[in-house]
Amino acid sequence: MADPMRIRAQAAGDKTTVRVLMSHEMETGQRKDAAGKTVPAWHIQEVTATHNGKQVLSAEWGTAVSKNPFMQFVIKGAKAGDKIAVTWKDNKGDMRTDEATVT
Amino acid sequence: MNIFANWAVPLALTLLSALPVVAQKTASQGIDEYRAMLADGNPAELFEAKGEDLWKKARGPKNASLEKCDLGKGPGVFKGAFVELPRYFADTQRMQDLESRLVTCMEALQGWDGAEIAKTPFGQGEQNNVTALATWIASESKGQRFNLSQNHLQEKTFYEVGKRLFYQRGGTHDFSCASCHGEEGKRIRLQDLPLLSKSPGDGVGFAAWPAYRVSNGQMWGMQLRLNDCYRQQRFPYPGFGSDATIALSTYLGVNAKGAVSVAPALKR
Amino acid sequence: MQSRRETLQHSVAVAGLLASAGFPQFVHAALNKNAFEAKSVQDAVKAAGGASLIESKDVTLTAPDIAENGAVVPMGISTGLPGVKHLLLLVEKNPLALVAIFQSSEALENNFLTRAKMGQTSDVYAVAIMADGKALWAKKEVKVTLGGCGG
Amino acid sequence: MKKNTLYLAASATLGLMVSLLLAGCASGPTVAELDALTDRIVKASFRTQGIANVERVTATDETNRACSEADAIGKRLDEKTAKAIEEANFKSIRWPADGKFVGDWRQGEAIAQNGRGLTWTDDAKMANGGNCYNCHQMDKKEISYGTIGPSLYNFGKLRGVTDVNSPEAKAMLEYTWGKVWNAKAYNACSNMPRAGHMGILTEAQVRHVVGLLLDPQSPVNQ
Repeated sequence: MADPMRIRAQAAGDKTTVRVLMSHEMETGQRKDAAGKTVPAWHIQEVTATHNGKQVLSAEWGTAVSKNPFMQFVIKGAKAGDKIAVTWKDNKGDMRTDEATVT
Repeated sequence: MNIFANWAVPLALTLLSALPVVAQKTASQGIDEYRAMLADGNPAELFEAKGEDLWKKARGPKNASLEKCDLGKGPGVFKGAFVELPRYFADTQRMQDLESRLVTCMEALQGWDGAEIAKTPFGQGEQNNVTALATWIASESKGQRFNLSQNHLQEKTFYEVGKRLFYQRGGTHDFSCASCHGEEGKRIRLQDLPLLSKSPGDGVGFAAWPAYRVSNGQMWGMQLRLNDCYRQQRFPYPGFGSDATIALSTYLGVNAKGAVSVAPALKR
Repeated sequence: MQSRRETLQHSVAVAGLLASAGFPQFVHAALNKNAFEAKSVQDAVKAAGGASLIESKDVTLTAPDIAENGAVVPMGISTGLPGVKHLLLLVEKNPLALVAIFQSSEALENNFLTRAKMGQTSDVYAVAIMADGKALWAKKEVKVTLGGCGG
Repeated sequence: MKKNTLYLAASATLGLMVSLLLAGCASGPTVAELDALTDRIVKASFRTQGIANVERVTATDETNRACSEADAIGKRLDEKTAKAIEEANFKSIRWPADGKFVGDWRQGEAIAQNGRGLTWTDDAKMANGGNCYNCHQMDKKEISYGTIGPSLYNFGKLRGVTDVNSPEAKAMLEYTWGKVWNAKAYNACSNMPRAGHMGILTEAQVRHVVGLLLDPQSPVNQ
């Protein structure tokens, strides 16, 4: 099981900025290990987010996104107390969802 | 017909239409800008969260939490502990830094084999957990000023030994810590080098570690920071929690007196 | 080219996983596999549905002039234009150019930030693919420096 | 006089560690005792790993010993000691066997860029780097350079080297070779590694680095 994400969702006026940190190796598939063998790609492929249960974000990532990825997006109209959930899924089928409350 | 043929054409136009005569940024201004863009969202937060969880969770052969661990301010007190370490511990009768003290607690409270953890390479097994724990404990002193004790004779002695280690030249390259950290305003490649023979100021040097290294995506505690300094110095390998690393930490920590801790920081 | 059958199988598997785990449904059915496997910026944009390429001042790319380390380079895309379908970030000299695709959504501003690996100094592209197939782009060179002791 | 007792005992909790116990001191240990304790702590703390032998720190030479001691008390070496160290290091310089001082500046640039080699994670078989850019500005196009040492941009040009084969250039060729080979021959406690003397660079590599510094065609001299 992957480690939890850190999600911060801060409302300012009618916009909520969501910042997400995810715990993931993001192995490119281009790197070789000490024995000279290529380390297979292992990376987050899909990211989605919901606002009070309704999907708002859908993104796809390649191998170039940095290790322990960071992502920021802006939701229109969310307010303090609303629930933001983020889900990622990697190319091995592993996935993780975490939730945060808008402050 | 290739619809992408005109891809590069507008480049010249872009350059021409750019704002007139913007003073050329220096490389270090550029680096500062880069760091500012990364300031929000330090992946060290992931390790903080993990460390807090590890502190509270019942684990190890004794299935106990670390909540009674004494980091120098009494059992269970973690706030402010980081900025007073290393210090002398009467129960172990030795000088300990944060990481070696955490191992003592993991052994005493949870029943782990401390020597085994000390032998485990960084980034593996329980060493990973020690780093996460240290990251969280450090974060609980964020904004506080370093204030190491120099009351106990061993604390004074370790400062003196640490000072000698700081200036000890050796290895194939004749490097000492002071080769890079003994003068103000120097840099290696593009990285500023803090002067560590006195307080380098708030959030610099000793007051910045544990830190997340963007270059390798790893969380580093002070033990690994010193270990890798020694590696780059072409020295032999300093044991985890060895007296040399703790004496050197004592020297750096005492020198940092009054500096505000920003740990866990974000580093190259 | 990914066959239709593979695509279907893949999305079924994903949907199954999601349903069984109680996760929210992914809106799009298939991944832009070809776009992520493309080597060049042009091929990746084309595979993601961008037809005609036009440089545009209405697309903003946020990226530093210089990166202290290529392992983590902050980059973002934003635009105030209406009619955007996807927003792409790409690094020209990476082995595979495409970094990320963000779907435009009614509920979101077209403003996304992430961080990417860069193997070397390169142009970074922000591309907004519009509903009509136009691919509006902005670019900037990011210098990747060698830092530290180099060991 | 009551003597301070210093001794080391293996720690009960962590086998690798040593514990220091000081009994009955009012004034604390003397300088000599602290020096001896530091030596013992170094011996107990460091171990051989990969190609990095423990002797690299337990058996350093007189140059490093004298300079470390002076650094720790914040004083310069006295003139006599400094001279003696410089002379000893100068004598150890190995001059090019074939009398050829200047190599290929292109290879020199690659060596100057390379900061690898001789750490415990390095392989003994690989060629070591010179680490030059870590501390010095050299080719002006390289913006990622350190400032621990002086800028070497236009090193040869500023010293009037227009033809490396001319008799006038000879002294500068020798100085540059000697400085790269063993910097301590010219400044006893220089921060600069002794690239040739300590086996960091081979004779051929030193030749290329000298080329980078002195060849009028080298980017350093543009």
